[in-house]
Amino acid sequence: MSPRYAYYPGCSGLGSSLEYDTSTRAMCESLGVELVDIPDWNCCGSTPAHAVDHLLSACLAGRNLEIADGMAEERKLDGIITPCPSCLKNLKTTQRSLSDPEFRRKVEQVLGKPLRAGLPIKSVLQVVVEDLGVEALGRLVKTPLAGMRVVPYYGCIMVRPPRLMRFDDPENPMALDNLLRELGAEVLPFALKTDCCGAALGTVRKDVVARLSGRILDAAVEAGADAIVTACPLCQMNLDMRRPQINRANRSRHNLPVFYYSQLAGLASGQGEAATMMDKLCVSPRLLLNSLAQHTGERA
Amino acid sequence: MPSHPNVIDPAFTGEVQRESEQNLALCYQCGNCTAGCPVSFAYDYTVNQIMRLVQAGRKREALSSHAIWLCASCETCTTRCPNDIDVARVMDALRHMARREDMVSEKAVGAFWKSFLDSVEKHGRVYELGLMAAYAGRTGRMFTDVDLAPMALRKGKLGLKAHDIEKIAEIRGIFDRYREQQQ
Amino acid sequence: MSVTEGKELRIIGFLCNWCSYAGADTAGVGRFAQPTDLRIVRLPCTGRINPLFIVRAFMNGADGVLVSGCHPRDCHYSEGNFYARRRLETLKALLPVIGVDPGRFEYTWVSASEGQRWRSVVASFTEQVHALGSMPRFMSGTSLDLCLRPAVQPRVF
Amino acid sequence: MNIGVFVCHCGSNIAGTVDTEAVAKAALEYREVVFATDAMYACSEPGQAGIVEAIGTYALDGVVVASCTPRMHEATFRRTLERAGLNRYMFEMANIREHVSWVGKDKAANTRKAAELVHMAVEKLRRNERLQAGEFDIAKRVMVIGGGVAGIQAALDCADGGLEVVLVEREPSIGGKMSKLDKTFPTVDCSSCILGPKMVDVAQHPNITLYALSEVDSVDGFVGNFNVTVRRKAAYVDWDACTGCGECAAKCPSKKTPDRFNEFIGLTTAINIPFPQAIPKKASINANACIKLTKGKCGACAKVCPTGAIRFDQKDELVTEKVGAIIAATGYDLFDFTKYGEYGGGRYPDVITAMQYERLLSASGPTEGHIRRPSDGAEPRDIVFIQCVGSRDKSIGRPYCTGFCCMYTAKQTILTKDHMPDSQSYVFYMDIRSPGKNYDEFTRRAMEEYGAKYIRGRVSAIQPKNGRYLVKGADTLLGRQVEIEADLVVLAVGAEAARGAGELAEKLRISYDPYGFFLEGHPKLKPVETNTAGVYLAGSCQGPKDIPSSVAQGGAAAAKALSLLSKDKLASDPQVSGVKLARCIGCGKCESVCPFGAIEMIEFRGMPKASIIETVCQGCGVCTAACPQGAAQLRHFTDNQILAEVNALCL
Amino acid sequence: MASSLDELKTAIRKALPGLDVVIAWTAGPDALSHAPLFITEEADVARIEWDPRCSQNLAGYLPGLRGKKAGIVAKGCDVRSIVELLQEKLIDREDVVIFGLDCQGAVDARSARAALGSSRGVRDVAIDGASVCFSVNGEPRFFSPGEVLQSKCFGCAGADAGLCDHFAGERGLPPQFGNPPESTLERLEAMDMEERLRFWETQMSRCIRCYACRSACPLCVCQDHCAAQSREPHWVDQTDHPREKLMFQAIHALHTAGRCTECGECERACPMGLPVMTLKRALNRRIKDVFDYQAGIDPNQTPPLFEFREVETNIKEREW
Repeated sequence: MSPRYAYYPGCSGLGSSLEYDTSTRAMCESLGVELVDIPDWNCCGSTPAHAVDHLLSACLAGRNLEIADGMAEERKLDGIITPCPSCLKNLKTTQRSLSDPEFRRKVEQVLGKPLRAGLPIKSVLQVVVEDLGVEALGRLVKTPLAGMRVVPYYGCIMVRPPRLMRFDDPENPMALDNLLRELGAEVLPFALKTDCCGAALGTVRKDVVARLSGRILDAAVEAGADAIVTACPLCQMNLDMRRPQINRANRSRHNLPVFYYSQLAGLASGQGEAATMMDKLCVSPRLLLNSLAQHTGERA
Repeated sequence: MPSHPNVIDPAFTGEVQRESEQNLALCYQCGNCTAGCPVSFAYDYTVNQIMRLVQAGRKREALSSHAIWLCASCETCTTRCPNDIDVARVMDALRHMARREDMVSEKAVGAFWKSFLDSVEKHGRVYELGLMAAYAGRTGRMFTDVDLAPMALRKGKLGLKAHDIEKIAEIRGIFDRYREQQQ
Repeated sequence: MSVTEGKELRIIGFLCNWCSYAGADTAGVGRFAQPTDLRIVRLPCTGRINPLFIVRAFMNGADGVLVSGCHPRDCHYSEGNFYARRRLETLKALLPVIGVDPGRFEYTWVSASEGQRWRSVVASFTEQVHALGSMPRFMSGTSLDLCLRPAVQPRVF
Repeated sequence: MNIGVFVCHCGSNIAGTVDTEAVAKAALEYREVVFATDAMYACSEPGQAGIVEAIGTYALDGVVVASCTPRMHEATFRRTLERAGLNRYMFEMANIREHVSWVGKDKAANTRKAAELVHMAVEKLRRNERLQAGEFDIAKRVMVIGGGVAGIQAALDCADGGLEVVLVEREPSIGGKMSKLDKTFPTVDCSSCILGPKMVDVAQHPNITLYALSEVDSVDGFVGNFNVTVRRKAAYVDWDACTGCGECAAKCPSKKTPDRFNEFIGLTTAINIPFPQAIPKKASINANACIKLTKGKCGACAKVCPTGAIRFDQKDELVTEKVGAIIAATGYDLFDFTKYGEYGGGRYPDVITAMQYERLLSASGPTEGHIRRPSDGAEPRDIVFIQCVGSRDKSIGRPYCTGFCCMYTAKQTILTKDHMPDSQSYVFYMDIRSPGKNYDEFTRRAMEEYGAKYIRGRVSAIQPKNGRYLVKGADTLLGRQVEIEADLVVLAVGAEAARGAGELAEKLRISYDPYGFFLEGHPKLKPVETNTAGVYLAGSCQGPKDIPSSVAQGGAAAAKALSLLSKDKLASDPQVSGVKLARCIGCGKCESVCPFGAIEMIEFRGMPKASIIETVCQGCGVCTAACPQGAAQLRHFTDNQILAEVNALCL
Repeated sequence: MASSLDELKTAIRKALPGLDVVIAWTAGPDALSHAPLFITEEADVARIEWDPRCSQNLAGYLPGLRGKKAGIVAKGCDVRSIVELLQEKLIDREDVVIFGLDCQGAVDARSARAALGSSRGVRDVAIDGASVCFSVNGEPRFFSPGEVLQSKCFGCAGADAGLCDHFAGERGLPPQFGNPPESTLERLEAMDMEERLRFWETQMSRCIRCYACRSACPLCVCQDHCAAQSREPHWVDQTDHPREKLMFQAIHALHTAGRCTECGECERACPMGLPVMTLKRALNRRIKDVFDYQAGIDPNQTPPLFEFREVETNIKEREW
């Protein structure tokens, strides 16, 4: 039976990372993973909520868990998945804190409902890599990304803290590396794969993001990459949409594109640029995609 | 750095321990948290100094520090602490306490987060354009990220209308009951 | 301590020499106050304990029996407490059938350094036995008491 | 039986909360008690004299002392009884201090309890037997397991003292960790120059039998009479014939064999002599690398060997040695730093361990003493040393301080400067631990004279950058982050228990701590003994140690073994089990539960019976509790003695 | 059962030349309970009886015959006792020939006598489905199994462990009789602690210390070295006191813990009809729960009190 998960898109999937959400859904469909959107889901609270108060954070995340619980049996769900690491961390933290009965009582009081929160919670990436195996994705590849030199950028919290996330090596994760290699890309060693991009400080402290994201871009270029590939909406936004701010602050001229891995998965399996919403990227991947097409053409 | 009187509040350490559920006595000041912190360059106190302030019961300095608001919650410190202290969680706890004690030093960060949560309360989800407007209004930083707006709008990355959830009353109920419980 | 007030009950402790007897010594050295009901019999190992000693104690009118030895894997003789655990676990099925409340018998592990733990074991077990009160005695026959008691009962107090 | 009871005041320790006079008076009422008194300090000279006198005056056959715990003074009072001509086992103690006066506050209740404990002791004493210790023959030989510097010292001292010594070493040569070091702190003298002569002494000593490339397979027996089976692993070379000429290694075509002795930073041949000063200086074949043994072809070594010593069909051989004492000196292993993902987890070629660096420094090492980066052979200029890698780190299960890394790191910075005057060393440390003669002065010299830059803080990550390494650390004294670009990073890896330490401990029946280090008999007073009689510890197997401490402990363990084996016979503890043959039905239940294999089934007048091997029995009493007929009885703790105690307390 | 008996006799006749003795049942003085028969010559074979009155477990005779070649007729439950004797090496497998039988249930003589009023005139007993039929002076009298059969026949597993050298009748599951009558253990469980003590006080005051329970027990291997009568060690006093008698029952129960197969010989043999198997039953229940062990199943197993696991998964130790 094909796996079926409750799907939590996260707020950014409606706006700033529409292309991530769309390409993730397409990837899951082609892999035979059925996604059931959590009906009427709400914001998990993200960094602001847990930074302000654990209880509020747990209540906002908890409402979504409660809705998923409610339909778990009927829809025979294998768990809850989300593409966004920040949402993932909030949902998982909430699930963990609920094991304290005292805290759970408080949360249930605020929610006005009892909570089970028993479904496993994973990232889409984890399901693809661990449960299905990257080979499953490899079997879908029609036009390998041959000649594309990429560095995988995981961000901080896809694998951290390890005791909460329980996914891959916290210092040297390989999930994206293996996945991209399966798509035919040349994956370069990247020392900064889990370094921080500045996260939510973008709006309020552009200097922080400019410096941290700048370092990541520097390192990627130095590694000889044509592109950065990420799995986090916030990382992608900082590296991509904020590129002018970064370049201005650092007097740099970086122009390498930043893809979501799901976009590249779609591209390699022949979904085309429109379907994978390549046009949504702020730093244009045009040149790279052209040369890729040329490369493929030559081989054909 | 603002100067503080050398006031020590012995109860403070215990309060942070309770709030964060971490044993601060485990910290032996090796500095690994500082060494790995990506935002350290912008801090007024390094992470290990924050830990030390808590160990030493220096409440005012810890809670009014800028560092706790600039922490990006990247979990590097937590991951590498040789004593298994969840340092990021301690930073979280300090922010909670600073907010309650009205000692938020990075007003802009506080304001951004307030705007974010207001947006969640109002719509159930984050309405990015509304959030930016509210934040700008609250801080008077009218030109924050205004340079990005044309690009974001062109790419359809900034929704022009809010995606309110259906049962928004439930969210407002959560916020109401949460505030009740806080009092 | 509430249990020391009022009537003492008769509690027998069977302790191994290497861990728990030493742990009780440690509690003494630390002056950790305990109820006075317990009398300790020193044995080389909990593996020496024939469960019938405990039955005998209850037949004789003990109100509680406590066994304590080295923590599993820490036995001075390496395996004694593993056998003891099985024997005593089996004994637990026998006692309630003959009318000894399960709360009157416990076994536990206390190491030589765990003086505090010993104190709390003694305190909570004594309290538990006091909650059950005196062990009911056999009514018929008194001849045995006469023949096993010391010739003269000490009555100096 | 005439029993005397002595109730001790222990100053006010007992008398403060127990009416000792009343206890003595009560004791007079107990059966067979003919004398009872209280005494200020029973264990003092006059106290003991009083006991001796009373034994004479009242013709006492047995004595009860009510005082402190028997774990304190049982042995004292037993000697007192012997002085008065009584058997030492005709003695019982009532513990009215630790178990009564120190833990109870109610004087009346305490006094009652003390009197009952005395009653219990009297009832037990009435059933005590006059036990006599036996004697047994012993083997005047000692086995030393592990040929590092501690084991070498122990072996030489025992051999000089006249004992026959069997020295067992797992590796092809003795010498241990010390033989891999270039120089030693704080004198910076050449390690192999001071260790070499001792190794030669081992080879030449008439009293020492050396089994290299050998491991302990099994141990049985007991103090004075251990039987140790040693597995002599196949070297594929007949060592009686091998002259150590090295022709074989020169001709071996398998030249890319990982070099264990050089910590895998160099290459060697499949057949080799690990290092020039090796003892025994014999060749052995690495079976995983040998072309003949893996693929069946080659045999070049056999062709050139002038004495025809090569034996491709050699098998492991088991030899059994009877020894009276065993000294465990199995040393330590180095922490596997690949657990630290943030330091590259072993992926970065120029992030190496301190022991690997030691081999780079050594003139007999793979670079002949020139410091070269393993990746490209270039001479490094900026070298970062990171301390406490696998030490003082709870998160990876190594909370202890290894203790000698601070010193060897200081030494290595000094040697680095000596080798490369233009180099710069940086040391990230948490605390500098240098207690010891001339130790702190030495670390100061590293900074003051050799210019090592010490930075107080841990390193969070190492990242490759432009062919070098970006070391991201903190300077906690400054409250700043520090980033250093290094050519080479040396990790001061901590010590952990030698691999297989736990298994060896099980064979030797000694305890070990959660990290695998062997437990000493007492942390203060029995630092080289174990809780198993006749087994002693030397060196880092008991906990990480530097060289002088290891040598001192090797000598100490040797002294213990010499003292034990200086007698011709040993006395056996009579508090062991015995089987009444008339009651035994030969069901074998006791045999099946005995943890020590101390019970054998014999045939007696055609019937099966159990029989105790008294020298093996440790006196736990598991058999006594298993025997349904009560035929097996643990002496001094018989069923009747314990029943008497129970009856005294409950009836 | 008649055809089984013929099969059995044929098998015994065939095996007898190679054996010193065969133990079977024959009609005895009690019309409700057959007595043991020691067959040494072929003429004895004709006297063998096989019907529900063959209640006695004959396995207890085997250790005494050690060294001889012995045959034994055994019901399924009796085989479990033989398994225990083998396990404890009290008999040698190669010296014992086991003749198994297809038992349909065995009469509890005491209850049957009570149900019938008297054992006089009982000629035959047969079990037919759900009822037990006694032919008394030619008249059939029917009883339910719960009234007249041994309690162990309820839930009988009929196990022969594949151990029988010969088997007469059909192998397979014995009849299932539904719920057994209430046991003493269940009655005790309904009482409070003091009532339980008083129960034993009353019961034990009737004990005459004849030790028939011990003599009948196939696993009481100590026999004349029994701790009950020894003074070294002195576990039990000779005083006529219920406490001492109960102490002996505790000794018997703990000595057979993990070995007792609940064959019921102790209760069958007790002249006073005391429920002396109750303690053993309680221990067995615990041993099954905690150590997942049942006695009399596999001759190669070790009884649970003579081995251990470092981690005992079913033992929940108390936290202090």
